[in-house]
Amino acid sequence: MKWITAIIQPFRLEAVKQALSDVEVFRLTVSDVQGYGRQKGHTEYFRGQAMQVNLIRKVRLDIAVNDNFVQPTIDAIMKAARSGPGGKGQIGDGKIFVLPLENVIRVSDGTQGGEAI
Amino acid sequence: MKWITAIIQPFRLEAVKQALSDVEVFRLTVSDVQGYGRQKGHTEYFRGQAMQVNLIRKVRLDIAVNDNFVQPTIDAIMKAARSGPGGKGQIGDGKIFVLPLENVIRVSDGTQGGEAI
Amino acid sequence: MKWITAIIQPFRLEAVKQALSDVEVFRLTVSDVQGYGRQKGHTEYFRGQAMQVNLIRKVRLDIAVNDNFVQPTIDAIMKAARSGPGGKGQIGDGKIFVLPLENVIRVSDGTQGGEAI
Amino acid sequence: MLPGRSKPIVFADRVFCLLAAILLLGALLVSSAPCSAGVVKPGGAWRSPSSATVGDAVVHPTIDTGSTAWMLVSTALVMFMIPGLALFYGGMVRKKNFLGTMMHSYTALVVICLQWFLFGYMLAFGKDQYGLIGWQPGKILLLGVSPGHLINVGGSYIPETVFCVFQAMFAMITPAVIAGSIAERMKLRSFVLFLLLWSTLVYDPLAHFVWGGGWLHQLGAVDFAGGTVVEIASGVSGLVMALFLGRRLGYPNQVIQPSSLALALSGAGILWFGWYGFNAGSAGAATVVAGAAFLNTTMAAAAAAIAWNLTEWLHHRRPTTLGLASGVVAGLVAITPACGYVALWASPLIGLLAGVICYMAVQVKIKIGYDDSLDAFAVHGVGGFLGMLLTGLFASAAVNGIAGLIEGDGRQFLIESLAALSAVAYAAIGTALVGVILQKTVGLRVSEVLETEGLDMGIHGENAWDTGAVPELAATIPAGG
Amino acid sequence: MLPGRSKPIVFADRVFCLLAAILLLGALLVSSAPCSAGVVKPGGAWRSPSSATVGDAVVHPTIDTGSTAWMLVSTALVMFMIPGLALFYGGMVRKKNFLGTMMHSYTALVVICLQWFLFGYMLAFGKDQYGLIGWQPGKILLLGVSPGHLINVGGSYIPETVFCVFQAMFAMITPAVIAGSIAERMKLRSFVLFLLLWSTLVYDPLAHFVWGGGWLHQLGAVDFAGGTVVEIASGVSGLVMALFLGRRLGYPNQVIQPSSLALALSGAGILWFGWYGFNAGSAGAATVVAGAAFLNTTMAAAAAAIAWNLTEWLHHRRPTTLGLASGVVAGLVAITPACGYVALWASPLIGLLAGVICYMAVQVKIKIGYDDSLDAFAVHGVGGFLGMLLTGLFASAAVNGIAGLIEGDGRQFLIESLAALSAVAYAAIGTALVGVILQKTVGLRVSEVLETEGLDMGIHGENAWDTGAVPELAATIPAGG
Amino acid sequence: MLPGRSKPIVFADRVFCLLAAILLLGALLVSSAPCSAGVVKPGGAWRSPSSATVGDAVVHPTIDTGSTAWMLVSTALVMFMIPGLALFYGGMVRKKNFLGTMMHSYTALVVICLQWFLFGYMLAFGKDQYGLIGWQPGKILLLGVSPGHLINVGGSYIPETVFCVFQAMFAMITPAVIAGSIAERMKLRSFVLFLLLWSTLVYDPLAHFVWGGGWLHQLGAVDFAGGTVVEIASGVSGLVMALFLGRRLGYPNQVIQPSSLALALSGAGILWFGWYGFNAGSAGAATVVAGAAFLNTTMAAAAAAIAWNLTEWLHHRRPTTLGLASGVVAGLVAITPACGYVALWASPLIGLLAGVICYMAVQVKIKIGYDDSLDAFAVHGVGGFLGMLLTGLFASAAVNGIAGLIEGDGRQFLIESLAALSAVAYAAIGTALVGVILQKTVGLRVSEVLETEGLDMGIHGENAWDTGAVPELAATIPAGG
Ligand SMILES: Nc1ncnc2c1ncn2[C@@H]1O[C@H](COP(=O)(O)OP(=O)(O)O)[C@@H](O)[C@H]1O
Ligand SMILES: Nc1ncnc2c1ncn2[C@@H]1O[C@H](COP(=O)(O)OP(=O)(O)O)[C@@H](O)[C@H]1O
Ligand SMILES: Nc1ncnc2c1ncn2[C@@H]1O[C@H](COP(=O)(O)OP(=O)(O)O)[C@@H](O)[C@H]1O
Repeated sequence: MKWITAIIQPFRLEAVKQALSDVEVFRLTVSDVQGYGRQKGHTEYFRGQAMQVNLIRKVRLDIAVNDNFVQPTIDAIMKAARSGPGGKGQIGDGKIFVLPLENVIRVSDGTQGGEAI
Repeated sequence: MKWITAIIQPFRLEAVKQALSDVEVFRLTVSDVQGYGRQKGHTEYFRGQAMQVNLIRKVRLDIAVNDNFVQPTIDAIMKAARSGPGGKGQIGDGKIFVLPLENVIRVSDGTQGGEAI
Repeated sequence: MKWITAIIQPFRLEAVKQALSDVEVFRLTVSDVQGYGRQKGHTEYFRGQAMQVNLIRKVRLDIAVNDNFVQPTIDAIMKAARSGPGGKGQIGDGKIFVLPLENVIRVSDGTQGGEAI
Repeated sequence: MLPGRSKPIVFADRVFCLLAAILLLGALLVSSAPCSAGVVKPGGAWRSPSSATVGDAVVHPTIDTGSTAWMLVSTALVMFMIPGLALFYGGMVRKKNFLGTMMHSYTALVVICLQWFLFGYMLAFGKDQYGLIGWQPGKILLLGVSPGHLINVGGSYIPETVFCVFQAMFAMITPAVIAGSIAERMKLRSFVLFLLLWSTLVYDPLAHFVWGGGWLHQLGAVDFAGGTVVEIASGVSGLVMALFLGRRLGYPNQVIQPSSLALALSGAGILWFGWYGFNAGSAGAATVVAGAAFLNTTMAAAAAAIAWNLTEWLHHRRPTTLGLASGVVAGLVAITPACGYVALWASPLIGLLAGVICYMAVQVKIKIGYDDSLDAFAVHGVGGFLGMLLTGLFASAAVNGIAGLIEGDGRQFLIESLAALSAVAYAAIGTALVGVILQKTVGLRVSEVLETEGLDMGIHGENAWDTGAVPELAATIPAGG
Repeated sequence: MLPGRSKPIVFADRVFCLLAAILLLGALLVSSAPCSAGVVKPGGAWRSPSSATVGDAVVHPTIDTGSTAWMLVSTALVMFMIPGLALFYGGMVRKKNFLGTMMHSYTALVVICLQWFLFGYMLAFGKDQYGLIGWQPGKILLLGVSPGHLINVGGSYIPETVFCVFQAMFAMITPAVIAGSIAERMKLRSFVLFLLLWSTLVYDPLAHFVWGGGWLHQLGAVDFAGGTVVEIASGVSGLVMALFLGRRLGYPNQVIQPSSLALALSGAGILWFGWYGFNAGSAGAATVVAGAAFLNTTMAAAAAAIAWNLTEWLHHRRPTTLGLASGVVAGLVAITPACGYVALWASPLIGLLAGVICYMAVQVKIKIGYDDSLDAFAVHGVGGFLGMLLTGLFASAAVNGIAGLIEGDGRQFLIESLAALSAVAYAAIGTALVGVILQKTVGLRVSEVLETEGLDMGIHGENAWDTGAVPELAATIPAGG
Repeated sequence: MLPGRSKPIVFADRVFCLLAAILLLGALLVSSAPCSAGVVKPGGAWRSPSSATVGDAVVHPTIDTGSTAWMLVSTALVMFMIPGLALFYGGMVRKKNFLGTMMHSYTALVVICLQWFLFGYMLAFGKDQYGLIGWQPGKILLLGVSPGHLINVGGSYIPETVFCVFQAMFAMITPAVIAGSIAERMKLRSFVLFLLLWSTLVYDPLAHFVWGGGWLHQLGAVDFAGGTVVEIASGVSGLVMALFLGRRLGYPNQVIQPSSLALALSGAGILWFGWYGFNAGSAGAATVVAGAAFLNTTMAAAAAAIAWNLTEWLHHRRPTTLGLASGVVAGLVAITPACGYVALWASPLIGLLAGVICYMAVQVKIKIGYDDSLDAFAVHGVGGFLGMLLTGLFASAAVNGIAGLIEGDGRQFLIESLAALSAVAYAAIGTALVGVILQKTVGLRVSEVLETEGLDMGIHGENAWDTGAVPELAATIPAGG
C-alpha cells in the first residue's frame, strides 16, 4: 500500500477528482496548503506599497491506495492536473509524492489493511 | 516509530483527544481537511438551486508514536471516534493510516529519536 | 529521498524559510495546523467565563529532499525555528519528523525521482 | 445546578407567588391613585393616541414636519437595530449557527410585522378595554388607519401611520432579543409560532398596559422607551424559554467559541446607533425631551461600557471587547425607561450601575448553570428592571414633569417598582403558557444530530462563510437538480 | 439552453418588435390624454422642480426645515444603500471576487456622482425638450444651481441642492444594481465606461420621462420611487448585459459557493434600512404621504420575505436565509412605485405577490440557463414590472390623489402598464446599444486566466480576507519596492 | 530613514521653530483684525452658543423642530462613524490585532464621552477666557445644561442638550482617528490615559479656539466641520505618536497583510454615510447651508476616490479597493472645513486635489520609513491642511457670507492658513507633551512578545474570528473556571 500526496493547483481539483473516479479511486482527503516552488508569487498592493507574496495557494490531496492502484492514480493526476494552453502543463502545476504505507484501519468497523482502503 | 494519520469526524475530536490522554498519548497535531469517501455529502441551496457538496469537513490527526504505543493509539481512536447511536460506528467515521517514521528531532533542545516523541 | 515534516511556531516561518534558502532548499509546502504538546494553551474570556484553549496554532512544513539534503535541512530548521531570548529555544518550538519517501513525480513534465524534487 | 432540561412546573409555582404579591401591592396603589386615566401629561401624552384623536374632531391639526421627520428617521433607526442585533448575536454563537441565529432576528422582523398589521396594533393601541387590552375591530388589517390621519404625540401632530410603524418596530425587536436565550437549539417552526403567540399574548397586552392607556398607564407608571414592555419582557421571557429548552449539548463543559467578536462588536455599534431612534424617538417629537433622552442615552451607554470593562478587569484582568459591547447594551437597556425623565447628571450613574450589576448577573448565571445562551435575562431583564427602579428614583420634574424619589415623590418610585414587578410576572406567566403550548405540540428543540451539525446546514442548507479549503469547485449540481 | 456567448442581434430584433407595440399603445393613450403637462398634482408636484421654480419668482418661499431635514436624511439613507448593496452582492459571489464585486457598487457611486455633476442632473431635470430630455446649459457643472435656491417638492420648500443630491443617489444606485448581472466576469475599465454611457443614454432620459416632466409624466404615469426608472431599468439592462457577457466559466455545472451569506444578509438589512430614504424620501417632504410610503414599504418587505421563504419551503423544504434576504429585496422593489399611492391593506398583498413571482422568475432563469449572476432581472426587473402594474391596480385616491383600476380608473392602469413596457423597451434597446459599443471597443469580459484567478487578485491585486495559513509573515517587500 | 524608535527631542525642536513663525504671522494678522469678536456672522453664529444664550434673556425662543430633527440625526450619524472607523481600521490591520484596533475606536467613544460630561464641554464651549479656553464651573458634570434650554445655532433654536451631544461626538471621533497611527503596538492602559490627556490638553482648547469663541474665531477664521479641530489635530497628533512609538516589529521589511479589505471598504462606506451628519450637521440647522454642505461633501468624496484610483493606476497599474476607500476618506477630510463655504463647482476640484495629494503623502511616508500605521497623518493631517487652504481659496460669499481668495479676499486666505498652521503647531506640541508624560510614566508600547502574539489575544484574551480548524470542541472550562 502507498500513501500518495499530491500538491496541485486549486482550480484543477474538480478535474483531478473526476479523473480519479475514472480509474476507480473514490476516496481521498483534501486540504488547503500554500507552497513555495518554482512558480513566482504575486504582488499585492497596500496604499501604493507593493508586497511580494511568495506563498501560493495550492490544494493537497492525500490518497491511500493499494499497490496495483499506484500507477493509475499517478497517471490520472498527471493528466488532469496539467493546466495552461492545451493542457500541456506549466510551472506551478505541482508534484506527486509516494510514501510507503504500512496499515489502514477503518474506524467504523475495524477492517484492516488493503480491504479497508 | 510510526506516524499515525487519522481522519475523523470533527465533533469526535474532543472524545478522541480524551481517549488518547487515557493511553498517555499527549502530543498530536490537528488540521482541518475535507474528504471524499463513502459518506454522501450534503445539499446546499442558492435561491432554489440545489448544489451537491461532496467534500465533507473532517479533522486530521497526525501522531508520532513509539512502536509500543501504536496499538494503544489505534485502539483509543477506534473507540472514541465512533459516532452514531450507541457509538457503534457509522459511515464517515474515518480511517487510521500507519506510516513508517524514521526519526524525530525536538527543535528546542535537539533531542532525537524515540525520546523526542 | 526523505519526506521531512516540521511543526514550528507561526512567527518563525519567515526565518526558517530564509535559513532553508541558505542551504539551497527552495521548495516546500506550508499548512496551518494546531497542536497539542508540552506547551500550555491560553485562556480566552467570554463575558467573564474563562475558557482554556489547548490547541495552539502552529505551522506545518512538508519538504521532500534528496538524502544528502536531509541533515542540512534539519539543521537549518533547528537553528531558525528556535524562539525565546537569545534564540536558545523554548517549549512549543516544535518538532521535525523524517519519513521515507519512495518517489516524486513533477506534474508539468513527468520528471521522476530525485531530479524532480 | 439545574438539570439539563428544566422543570417549568416548579418555576411556574414561584411565579404565581410573585404575582400574588404584586397584585396586593397594585391594589393598594390603585385604591390611592388620583383619577389620572385619560389625563394627558406633557411629554407623556403621545403614548395614548386615542385620547389625542379626540382633539382631532375639534380643530384641524397641522402636521409638524420636523417632528414627523424625526419620527420617520427614528422608525428607520429602530428597524436598523434588528440587522444590528443579528450581527451582535450571530457573532457570539458558533460558526455553524451564525445564519440560524441571524435568521431569528430577521424572522422576528418579518413575522411580527404582519401580526402587527393583522391585529397587533389594534390589541396594543386600539380602544382601551378595562385597562387590559385594546379592541377596535376597525383597526384590524389597519383598515381604520387613514393615511391622512394626524395624531398628537409628544405635543405635536404626526401621521398615525408613522406612529403605527414606529410602534411596530418595538413589537418586532422585543422577541428578537428573546432569541438570544434560545440560540443554537430551537426549531425554526417552533420559533415562528412562538413569535406569533408571544407577541399576541405577552407583548401586545403589556404595550397596552403601559403605553396604550392600560392600567399601568392609568396608575401613573412611566416607562419612556420600554424598560418594562421591551427589556423586562424580553429578558424574563428569554429566561423562561431557556429553562424550557434546557442547555445546549456540551454546555457548560465545552464552552462555545464565538464565531466573530469583530462582527459582534459591529453589531453592538449598530445597536447603539439605532437606539437613538428607540430612546430619543420615544419622545414622539423633535423636542427638548428628545434632546435630553438622546444625551442621557449616550452617557449611560458610555458609562456602562466603562463599568463593565473595569469590573471584568478587577475580576480576571482582561478588559474584553465583548465586555465593552455588553456594557454598552446594558447601559442602553437601563437608560431606556429613564432617558426622557431623568436629569443629565443621573444618566452616567445609571450606566455605571447597569454595567456592574449586569456583569454580576452574568456571573450568577454561570454559577447556577442554566443556559441563557446570550444573556438576554442578565442584560435585558436585569438591566430593564434596574432602569425602572432608577427611573422611579431619579426622575426629575424639570425634565418631563415626573418627580422621583430623590425629588420626594416616593409614590412614583413605588409605582415604577410595581410596574417592573408586574412586567416580570406577566411576562413569566405568559411565556410559560406559550412554552407549554409549544412543547406539547410542535416541540421546542432540534434533534441532537441537527444541533451537532448546526442550524445553518441543518435547517437552512447554507453556510455562513465559505471558509473551507478549495472553495472554487467544491459544489456541483446533482443530475436531477 | 442559450449558448455560452449570446447573440445580441437576435435579441435586439425581439426588442424592436416590443418597441413597436409599445409605441402604438402609447400613441393611442397620448391622443386621449387630458392636457396634464405642467399641472401640479398634490404629492406628485415635486418631480418637476422646473414648474415649481416658476412659483419662486412670485413669492419668497420659506424653507420647511422639517421637510429639509427629512430629505437630507433620506439622501444619506439612499447613499448608504450602496455599501449595503456591496455587501449583499459581495456576500453572494465567490471569495475570490468579493472585492471586485463590492468595487462595482462603489465605482457606480463615485463615477455617476461626477457624471451627475457634469451634465446628468441637467439631462434628467433640466428644462424639458419635447418630453424627451432635459436641456439647460446653465445647469452644467451645477453652475446654475444656486445654493440658496428653494424649490417646491411634495408641497413644501427645500433647497434645490438637496433635491439635486437626492436624485444623484438614485442615478448612482441604479447601475450599481445592474452590476449583479455581470458579476464575476466583467472588465473594470469596461464597467466604468458602461456606467458613463448607460447613465447618459438610458438612466437620465428615463428619469426625465417619468420624473423630469417628460412624456410619461405628461401622460399621467406615476411611479413613486422608481419602479420604472430604477427597478425595471436596472433589471432589464442587467439581463441584456448578462446575455452580452455570456455565462461565467463553469456555470451552471459548477455552482458558485457564496463567500458569505452572513454578510449578504447584513447587506440586505442595510438595503431595507436605506430603502426608507428611497421610498418615503420620494415624498419629497415630511408629510402624510411619506408616512404612508414608509408603512407600506415595511409591510411589503416583510410579506415578500415570508412569501419567498414559504415558496421555497414548498419547493425544496429549506427556508433559507438568502431566501429571506431575496424576498425582502423583491418586496422592496415591488412596493417602490406603489408605496406613496396605495392603501395600507394593499402593501402586504403586493409583497406576497412579489415574493412568489420573483422566486419563480429565478427558477425560470435556472431552467433557461442564462447567467444573470445575482438575479438583477428576476428580482428588480420582474419585481419592478409587477410593482408598476399593481400601482395601476391598487392606487387609492385617498392616499395621494391617484385612483387605480380597483377604484375604477382603468385608464391609469393602462398608463402604468405602458410606462412599464416603455421602460422595458427603452432600457433594453439603450443597453443593447451600449453593449455593442463596448464589445466593439474595449471588450466586455476579462480573460479566462483572470476569471479563474478571480477579480480581487487579478484586477485589484488585493485579497478580501486574510484567510490563509500563517498570515503574519507571508509578505515581504521586493527589493525594488 | 528614521531609526526604529524616534527621537522626540529633535522633533520638538523643529516644532518650536514652526511655532515661532506662526506666532509672528498671527500677531501681524491680529493687529490688523477688525474688532470681530462676538460678532455673529450668518451661518457662523452657531459655533458660539454663549453669544446665542445672550439672546435668550430677551425673547422666548421657539424650538425649530425641523432643525432639531436634523441635528438629532446628525449626532447619531457622527456616532455611527465610530463603529465605521473601527471596521475601516480593523480591516486594515493584521488578523491578530483586529479587536484591539476596533477597541481603540470604541474606547475613544466611551472614555471621551465621560470626559465631555465631566468637564470637556465646559472647556470647549464654556465662557471664553482670553480667547484661550472655556471656563464656567456651572457646566461641570453638565449641571448647568438645563434640559429645556434652547440655543440659536445656524439661525434657528435647538435644545442645548443636542448641541452638547453633537459636539461630544466630534470630541470622541478625533482621537479615534489618531488610533490609526499607533495601531498594533500601543498599550491599552496608555491609550486610555492618552485619550484623557490629549482631549483635555489638545482637543478641547482647539475646539474652543475655533468654535467656542476663542482667538481663531475672533480673528475670523472659519472651519465648517473641523479641518483644524478634527482633521489636522488628529493627523498631526497621530504622526507625533507614531514617532514616539516607533515602528512595528518587522516594519517595513515584512509588510502587513490586511485582515479584511472587504470590511475596511464597508467601514469606509459607513464613514461616508456618517460624514453627512458631521459635515451637513455642522450647519447646526436644516438650512440651505446644510444642503450645500451635503452636496459638496458628496462631490468631493467621489472626486477624491476617482483621483486616488487614477493616481495609483498611473503609479502601479492597479486601481485598488483600499485606494478607493482611502480616496473617499481623503476627499471627505479635505471638504470638511470647506463644505459650508464653497460653491458647488469647487468641491469636485477639492476632492480631486485631495485624492492626488494624500496619495502622494502616503508614498512619501513609505520613502521616509516612519510607521504611521494607517496613515492618519497622510490622509487626515495633509487632507485637513489642504482643505483649510482651499477653504481660504474657494470660499464664496454667496454660499455662507465668507469670500475667499478667488473672490478677492486675500486676508481670509491668510487667516485660514494661519489657523491651519496654528492647529499643526498646537497639536504637535500638545501631543509631544502628552507623549513624553506617558513615556515617562506608564510607557507607550506593548512588549515584543505581546506584539508578536497580537493585541487580541495578548490584551483582551479574545479572537476576532473563529477561523481555526475544528472550532467546535476546542475549548473547555478549566477545572477552577
Ligand atoms: N520538494 C518539495 N517539497 C515539498 N513541496 C514541494 C516540493 N516541490 C514542490 N512542492 C510543492 O509543489 C508546488 C508546485 O511546485 P512548483 O515548483 O511551483 O511547480 P512545478 O510543479 O512546476 O515544479 C509548490 O508550490 C509546493 O507546494
Ligand atoms: N483511501 C483513502 N485515502 C485518503 N483518505 C481517505 C481514504 N479513505 C477514506 N479517507 C478519508 O476518510 C474519510 C472518511 O471516509 P468514509 O469513506 O466517508 O467513511 P468510512 O470511515 O465509513 O470509510 C473520508 O472523508 C476521507 O477524508
Ligand atoms: N508526537 C507528536 N506527534 C505529532 N505532533 C507532535 C508530536 N509532538 C509534538 N508535536 C507537535 O509539535 C508542536 C510543538 O510541541 P510542544 O510539545 O508544544 O513543544 P516542544 O517543541 O517543546 O516539544 C505541538 O503543538 C504539536 O503540534
